[in-house]
Amino acid sequence: MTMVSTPARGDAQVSALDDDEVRRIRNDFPVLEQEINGKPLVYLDSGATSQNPRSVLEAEQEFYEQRNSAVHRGAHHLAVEATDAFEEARATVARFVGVQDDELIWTANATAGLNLLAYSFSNASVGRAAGDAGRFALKPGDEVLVTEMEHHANLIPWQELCRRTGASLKYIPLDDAGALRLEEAARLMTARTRILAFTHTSNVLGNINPVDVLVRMAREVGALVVLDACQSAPHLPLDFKALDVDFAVFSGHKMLGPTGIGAVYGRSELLNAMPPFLTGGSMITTVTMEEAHYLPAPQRFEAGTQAISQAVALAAAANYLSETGMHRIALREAELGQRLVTGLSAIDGVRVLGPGPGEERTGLAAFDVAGVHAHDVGQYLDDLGIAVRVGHHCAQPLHRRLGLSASTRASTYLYTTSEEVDLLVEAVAQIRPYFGVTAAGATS
Amino acid sequence: MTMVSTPARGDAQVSALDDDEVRRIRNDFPVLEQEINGKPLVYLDSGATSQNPRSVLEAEQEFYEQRNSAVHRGAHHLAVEATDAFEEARATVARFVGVQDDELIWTANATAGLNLLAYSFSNASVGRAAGDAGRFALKPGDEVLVTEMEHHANLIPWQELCRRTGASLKYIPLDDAGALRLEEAARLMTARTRILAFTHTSNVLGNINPVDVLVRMAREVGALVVLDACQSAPHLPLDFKALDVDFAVFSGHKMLGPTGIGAVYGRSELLNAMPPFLTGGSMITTVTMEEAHYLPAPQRFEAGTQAISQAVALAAAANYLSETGMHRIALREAELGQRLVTGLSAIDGVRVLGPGPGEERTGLAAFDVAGVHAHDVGQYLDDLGIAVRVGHHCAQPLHRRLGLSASTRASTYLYTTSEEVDLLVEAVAQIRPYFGVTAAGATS
Amino acid sequence: MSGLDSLYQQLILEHSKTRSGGDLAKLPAAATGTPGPGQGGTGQSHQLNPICGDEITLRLSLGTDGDGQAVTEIHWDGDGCAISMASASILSEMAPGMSPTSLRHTIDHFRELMRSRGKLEADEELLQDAAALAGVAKYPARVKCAMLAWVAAEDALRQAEAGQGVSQAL
Amino acid sequence: MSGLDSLYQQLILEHSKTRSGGDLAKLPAAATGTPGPGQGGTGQSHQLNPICGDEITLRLSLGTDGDGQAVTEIHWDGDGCAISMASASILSEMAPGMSPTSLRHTIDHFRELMRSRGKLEADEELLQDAAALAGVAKYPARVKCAMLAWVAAEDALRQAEAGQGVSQAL
Ligand SMILES: Cc1ncc(COP(=O)(O)O)c(C=O)c1O
Ligand SMILES: Cc1ncc(COP(=O)(O)O)c(C=O)c1O
Ligand code: FES
Ligand code: FES
Repeated sequence: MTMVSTPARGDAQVSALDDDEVRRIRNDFPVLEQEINGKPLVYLDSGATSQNPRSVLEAEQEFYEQRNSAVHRGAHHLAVEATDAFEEARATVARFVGVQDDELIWTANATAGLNLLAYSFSNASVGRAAGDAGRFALKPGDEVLVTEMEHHANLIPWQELCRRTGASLKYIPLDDAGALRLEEAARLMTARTRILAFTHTSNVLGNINPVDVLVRMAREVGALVVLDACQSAPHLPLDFKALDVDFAVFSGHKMLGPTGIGAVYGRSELLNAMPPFLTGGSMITTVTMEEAHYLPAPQRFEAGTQAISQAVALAAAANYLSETGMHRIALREAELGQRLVTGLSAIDGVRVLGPGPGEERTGLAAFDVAGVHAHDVGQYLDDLGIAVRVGHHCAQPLHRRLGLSASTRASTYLYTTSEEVDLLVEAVAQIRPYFGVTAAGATS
Repeated sequence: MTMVSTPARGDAQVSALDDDEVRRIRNDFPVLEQEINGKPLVYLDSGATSQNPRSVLEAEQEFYEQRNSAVHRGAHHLAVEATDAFEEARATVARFVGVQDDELIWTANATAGLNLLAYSFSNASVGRAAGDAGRFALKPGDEVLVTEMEHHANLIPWQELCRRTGASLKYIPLDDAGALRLEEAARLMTARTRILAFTHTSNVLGNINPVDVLVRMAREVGALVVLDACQSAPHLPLDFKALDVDFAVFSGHKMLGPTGIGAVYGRSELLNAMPPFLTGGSMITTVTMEEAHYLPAPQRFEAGTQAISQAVALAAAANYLSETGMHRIALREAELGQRLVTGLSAIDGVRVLGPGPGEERTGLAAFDVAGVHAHDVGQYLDDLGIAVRVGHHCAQPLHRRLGLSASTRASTYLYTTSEEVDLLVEAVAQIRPYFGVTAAGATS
Repeated sequence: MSGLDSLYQQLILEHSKTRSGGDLAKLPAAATGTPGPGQGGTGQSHQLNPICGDEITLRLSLGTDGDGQAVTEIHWDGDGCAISMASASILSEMAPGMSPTSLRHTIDHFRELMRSRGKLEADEELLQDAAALAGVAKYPARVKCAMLAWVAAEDALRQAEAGQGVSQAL
Repeated sequence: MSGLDSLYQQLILEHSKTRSGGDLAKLPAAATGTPGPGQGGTGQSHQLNPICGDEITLRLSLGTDGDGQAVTEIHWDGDGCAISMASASILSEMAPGMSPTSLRHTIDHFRELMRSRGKLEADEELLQDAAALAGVAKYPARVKCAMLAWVAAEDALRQAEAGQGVSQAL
């Protein structure tokens, strides 16, 4: 399960990207050439949104200039070309995450994907489904299980689903270090558990959750498993089939793609039994004024004109990542993650959330600077051209659990240099002195 | 109410765009330079999706190369610039349709916008709303009123809403020419009518519905009015406040913008009383494991990372349209619409749907060629480089009402030349001979 | 021959109008709905082209001739474009007399040809008049049109065999 | 002075730590919740900064001095960044003694200044120590931080006046 130890499929000897390669990679990313306050941009906010290589921007541009058209409807040349490009994009991205073409549904982002699932189950719960969709229906007594580390996107849709259906929301609590309490997970997983939704890697802790253990528990009680792969799809080699989850979601803008596109993976037999979510054009067979009949997946879930050029660009992003090698990227980011946690933890008054030095983590580290508010930390860093994220990172319950209301997060990607990580660490070391804080919380 | 007679705000003397101007405009659209089968592309499918001027493609590109970042969350420079660009885009598009900034919600497309409304009402119906959101709740006995000419996007979401809530769906029928039977509308509008949803201009008939008359009827019975402005926002000068509708939706890709973006307009006091639809990050104030509290509109309805670059590009599209002049575009397209209907109706065996020659219509004409299936018509035209749409255009009930299962649709935009319309008309005149059909339906 | 003329060959245009077999009433269903095992050698299938909404209902009957099983008749009802009508008409003319195995073989080849985007050559001996539909392969949006009747026939054949208690493996 | 140093002036960093008025318990609420008309001259307001989730609860009391109404005390509770804490602290020191009209006038100017993106000059006489916050205007993402206490004070003032039966128009 652990990432660093997973050998690449068919290639046991992969090595991490090295600094020279990263420097070459950076040439593909126009935005990284920028200066902020006369200092080179140090972009350490890829966990929020990643930057785009030229090939992605060109793919989108090329689409608009040469084959822009609605898809799946037209007999004319442009429509045929646009449809081909759109469906090839689906195949590329499906392959990237190890699933079949017809198991990948385009959405606006990961959030929309999680809502798609929650609303489809909700619709099943009020009988809006043919056949055996009853298996998706929730009722009082049923439970949805999440974790205390979820992003709001993988929490609130389930809260609302439970409100609508009368089911109860339960959560796997965290220990003081922010790890899932698996013994509690085992206790919480019962015959009442209908859905288990959890994140692959936390966008705050940078940990990697034990998918295999959780899936096994869920299978034992017959619960459906939803994986939030928002933070893993961009950074780890993924194979949803091998992970054996029922559903997974991710967003394009975090994996070198454009905004406005994301995807849901769902096992084919599940998707085709679920009632639709968004309804409208291009997802029906026949419509009368009284009722509509729906196409199979993926069309069933793709109402209206899709984010066509964005799908095409996301496929270009997936190709860029595949060509660079997801294993090599993951190894590289694991190194950067260690460099981050080691450097930051050594600073007086700085507490890194999640796994400590030497423990498995992705290239992401959120931290607290004692006596200095995260927004002031971020402001200080921004002045040096270092872009980080501050706040609760859409994970308020997690921060509350760790006794914080906000943190500062640095996150890397395949274009991050070791020097950038060092620049961050050096800058963070100056922050408490700058704000006149010496001992934890005290004033100089 | 009629378009052609509406003077531009503060400019009573507007004239239609002329052929020379259109030729200059075409230079801004790279895709129009293409050849199909060695013949210049004649793109008459703008009703499905429009093409993009260079300024729109550049706005998007510039965003990715210079300020790509997540919005509303970050203290760093890129985040501030991205947020500014995103909110300025909202202000620009809001102004374009005559509404306040905080009354415009970004969605993935118009379909998602209509679903947003239907699901928010649905959520209100199961008590997911604070305060006086009860006014949006539907129950058995309540009615939703649509028309028989709606696009599936403005029909199925209401069907499903009614199924979920027990309300009934009614529709204003059409006469044999495809016009709304207003006397029936008056009869159907009763105290039970909670929502009236109708299209401003039909994507098949090219007519313009009498918004003022319908709004007046709805106001008398206290129904909320939802306007499908998908086909009007790109082609007519719009002011939703002046039209006095409660909600309206449109799509970016039909108005020179990119795919993946659309918008919902809603009166501020309504939006802020409605329960959310999609839930997740960036739309909350506080979240615990048990419950979430939501921000006011527009954020309340914008969960997760938004289609930021697409919003920026759509604003560039709105600027392009405003600079060209929506009144001048509308007048131009009215002329092209007349040229289409006049030319096509004169061909033996060709029946144009909707308003006849001399009657008000937009630059769109769907027609039936007796004895030749619409897909064969489209294929014939495509061979000549003429791109039209064939099929039911996501309006099956309308086609059924007119005794057809499919039609061929030609639709214009600001870049369409008169010659292109003439080329289409000439080509259509050749179709029945080519397929060996002479008298209506008979074989030569 | 221009692209269009190779798509709409004279033979196709003619078939699209004569519509051989387009007289469903002539072959009554063995029973309403799907015939059960042992009920007789007729199968029926209804297929929809989701791109355009066109539909076809096709019935196929099996009988025995000297060498064993053979298709006796195909009749259908439906409306669609010239390609789909011609394709149904051609199939209705050529299928009678074929053994289930050879019909299936022909359908498989036709499907491969259609999906080849023009890269495969038609086996003219096998396809007979249907080889005239080869041009469709270059128009991906129209492949479903050409396939509609063939998919229906494949399905109806399965039903007919099931109706006779003949398992598909035979 | 670098951009950063003009944002975090020494005065601001000091206020962010001393937090004058950051002792809400000292001024009891007139009643639980909003005081009703005639109940006394104390108003309370709770404000949230949606960008960061930081909150402030601020109480303001009104009294009469020789010339008429004047703010007597401001106390608050809350946590936030240096900007928001300094801003609350400065406001708590400068507001007492001000008439409702002049406090409102000061708040209006401060708001305009903050929203000016650096294009307005601070009226140093009016703003006193708060003029040190002028640098915030160049950081749109931080304007809400600086405004938080001021919006709360504006609201609390309204409540205090309502509590005294004094209409806002006075
Ligand atoms: C009248 C009308 N309504 C709704 C839609 C749906 O728009 P979209 O597919 O962009 O969601 C369309 C376009 O297809 C339309 O023409
Ligand atoms: C773990 C996790 N889940 C979900 C999301 C939501 O993604 P999006 O905002 O693209 O919908 C994010 C990103 O913010 C995330 O990090
Ligand atoms: S277009 Fe419908 S079958 Fe060919
Ligand atoms: S960051 Fe929260 S108030 Fe400043």
